[in-house]
Amino acid sequence: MSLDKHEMAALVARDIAPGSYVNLGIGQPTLVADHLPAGAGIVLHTENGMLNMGPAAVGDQIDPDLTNAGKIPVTELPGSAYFHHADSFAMMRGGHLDVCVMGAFQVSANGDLANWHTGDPDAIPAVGGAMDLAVGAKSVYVMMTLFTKRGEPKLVPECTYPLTGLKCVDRVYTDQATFLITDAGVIVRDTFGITFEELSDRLDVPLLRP
Amino acid sequence: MSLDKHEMAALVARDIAPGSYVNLGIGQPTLVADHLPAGAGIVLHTENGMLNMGPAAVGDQIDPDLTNAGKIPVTELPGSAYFHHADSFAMMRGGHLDVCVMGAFQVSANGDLANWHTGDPDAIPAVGGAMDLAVGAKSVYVMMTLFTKRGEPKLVPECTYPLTGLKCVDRVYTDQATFLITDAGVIVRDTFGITFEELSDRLDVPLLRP
Amino acid sequence: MTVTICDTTAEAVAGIRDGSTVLIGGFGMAGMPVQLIDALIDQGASDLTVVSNNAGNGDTGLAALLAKGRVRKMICSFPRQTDSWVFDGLYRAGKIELEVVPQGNLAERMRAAGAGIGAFYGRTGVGTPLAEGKETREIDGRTHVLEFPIKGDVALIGAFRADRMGNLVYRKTARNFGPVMATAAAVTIAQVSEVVETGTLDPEVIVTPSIYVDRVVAV
Amino acid sequence: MTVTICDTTAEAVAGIRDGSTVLIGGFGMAGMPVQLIDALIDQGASDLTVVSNNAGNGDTGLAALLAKGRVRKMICSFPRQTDSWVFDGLYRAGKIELEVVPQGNLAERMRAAGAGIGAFYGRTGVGTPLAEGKETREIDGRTHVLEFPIKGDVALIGAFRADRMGNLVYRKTARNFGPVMATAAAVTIAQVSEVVETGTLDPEVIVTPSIYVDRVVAV
Repeated sequence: MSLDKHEMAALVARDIAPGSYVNLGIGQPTLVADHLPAGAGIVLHTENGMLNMGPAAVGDQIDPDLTNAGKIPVTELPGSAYFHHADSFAMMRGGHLDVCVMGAFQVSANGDLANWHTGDPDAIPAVGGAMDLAVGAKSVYVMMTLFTKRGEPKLVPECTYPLTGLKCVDRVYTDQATFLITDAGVIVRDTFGITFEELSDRLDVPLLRP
Repeated sequence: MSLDKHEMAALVARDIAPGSYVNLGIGQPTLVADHLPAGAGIVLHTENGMLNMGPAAVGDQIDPDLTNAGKIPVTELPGSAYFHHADSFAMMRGGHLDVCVMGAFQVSANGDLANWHTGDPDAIPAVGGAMDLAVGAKSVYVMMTLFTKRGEPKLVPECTYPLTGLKCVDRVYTDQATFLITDAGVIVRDTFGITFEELSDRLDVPLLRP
Repeated sequence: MTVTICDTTAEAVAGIRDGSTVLIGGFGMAGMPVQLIDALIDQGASDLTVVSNNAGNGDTGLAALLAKGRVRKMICSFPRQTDSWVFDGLYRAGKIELEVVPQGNLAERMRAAGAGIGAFYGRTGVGTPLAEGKETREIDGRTHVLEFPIKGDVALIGAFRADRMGNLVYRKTARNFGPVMATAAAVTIAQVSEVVETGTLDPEVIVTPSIYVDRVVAV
Repeated sequence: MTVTICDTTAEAVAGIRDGSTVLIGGFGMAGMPVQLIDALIDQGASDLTVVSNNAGNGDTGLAALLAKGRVRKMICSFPRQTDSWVFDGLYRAGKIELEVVPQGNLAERMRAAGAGIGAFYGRTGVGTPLAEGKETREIDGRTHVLEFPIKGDVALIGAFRADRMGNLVYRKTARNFGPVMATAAAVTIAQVSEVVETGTLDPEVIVTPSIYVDRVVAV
């Protein structure tokens, strides 16, 4: 059986080492927070200037001055810290975050990432902090469905969408399989309701067994 | 009569506009603080990370964690702020200080400053923040005796000592005269116990009347 | 120079000229200086270049300034949002220029402007359309892109408290771009919830020292 | 990764290797991590490159490390002081290398290391012996010098309080180089007056967030 987005999030969460400093992108990656083990000391960073962000705020907790990168009201945990945008991005760009998890339109076999622009000439481009995370985080994990709604693979030989970063993705978590992007090639770590042969057949990317 | 160092300091202080943000160098420039008019809202910066520094600490006020750039214990005034070294020098280098006052070995007719190294091969070089102030402060005032103990002029056609900064000095306050360094040349603004003609005679620098 | 504590937002934004580059704080609505923007609309300056993370939310604040047609060009990292209909309409109608800058470059380029850095090499955007045409250099075996400062004529920022000298503190993630923009503009104007007596803010916790602040207004 | 709260300074400095570049905080004695330096002397690492604003005061702290002959090279802005006799002696005897860096470049080059900046153009030192041989570039009609990051293998810093996560606050001008060095080193070790429970430091006033701190020891 292929995974739903919550199962994918749980899978990503299980791979984050205790004590890691982690940035979770807007959208599905945010779900990873729900699956991080309590007491593992994993610290969430939000690029709008905070470490040790807590869960989404509810009811009286909602404070317009305390939001995450998606502008959703959130909470603070004991030991959190606030800082301004240049300091926040220095933290990201300086290689201090252990892991970031982002969504993607496409990932290439050598780890190129495309997740900010469909290339549609009518689309209004908007990049946010994605390019900074792509070059800055020690490990870049992508979380996405393996195929578009029209069935086109999103793990591709070369990205056709405009790039976010070059050779930056380390792992790709999808509903069908988990891939490790290595110097030796793309390794299929796990499959979910699909065989290695079926995957190899549907993707134009050479795949390696674990 | 030529001025003593306290009179020079008073002269410099008189030229600092109300509300200015000012850095006073180690040594004689520190005396300027004693002559700043009360209530003029002049704010002193010390490059080791503080704005609105107060007078030297005495007795129980002495705190080893609160010193000026000369490592002398000082005090804080209401409205002071602490910041780290990169922020402090960003303030200096980014052009935010209105005035800095420094000592000098030599100043050239076009405003080159030499105040960090005598060029003596036995001397241990030490520059501190002088080069940052020279390029960063909106106005750079030098305070020095006009002649060395051996009678050599310190306002010179070209510096022979290693430079601190190029074309950075705006005014030179000395015991004998005050000089304005302008694009048109060196203007003698005030003289103290010496005539314009005597000055012109003793200096190798073409001088202009005010 | 000494800060001016203004009685009104109109006084705070007086003198902003047509054609100015205006840095506007806030990330979404957090830290957005809405009252200063409203005053800027009344003040009338036009042909502005606005630098802000987003390109307006809903119909207030920056979105209202855009709706009035006062902005020639937006420099931002993330214009497209669920509630950025004002900007979206202007952009699709060809009535506004857009320069998309990665968020970290936006922050660092303003920091550079404030810190006297002439240009810097960073890795963000290498190999992407946003670095096209920019100078590159290999440093330690990795490609870097040369980025230049973004200076403002004016910064409009929102802070929490000011003292009468102009020292500022912020609140939670509303801090965001305010402290950086304050360093990068010739004139920095802050709206705050409260102006307190000088000496009541702890010198250890000042985020924006008074040297960066020109005008303050309580709203 | 999670900070280690150490019981002893010996534990805090364990594993520092011969040949390391060690960033040492402090401006004169303010913020100087004297107990960590004493522990480093006992630990025995040698052939060190030390980056610090000064080159030791009196006979304690950095001066004591220098006196033991453990330092191959000093990178600093201001070695010569009234009480820098240990360094002065080594330098005159040709027993130590010296690289003098303008204080602002020292701070900014370490910030660059921490912030992922590959290099930057600044104006400090243009036309002086300290910029000799460095690449220059005209930007907006003014000459700039290209400066590269200074990274540390280890930073030894002094702070005031830490919480058990490793967040740090400082005291007055003892803050100086500590926050910058914490960002610029692979391993940052802080000595503090007190370790407090997580949650007791106000998140608004943290100067060095825990992400930059690897080991903490109360002295």
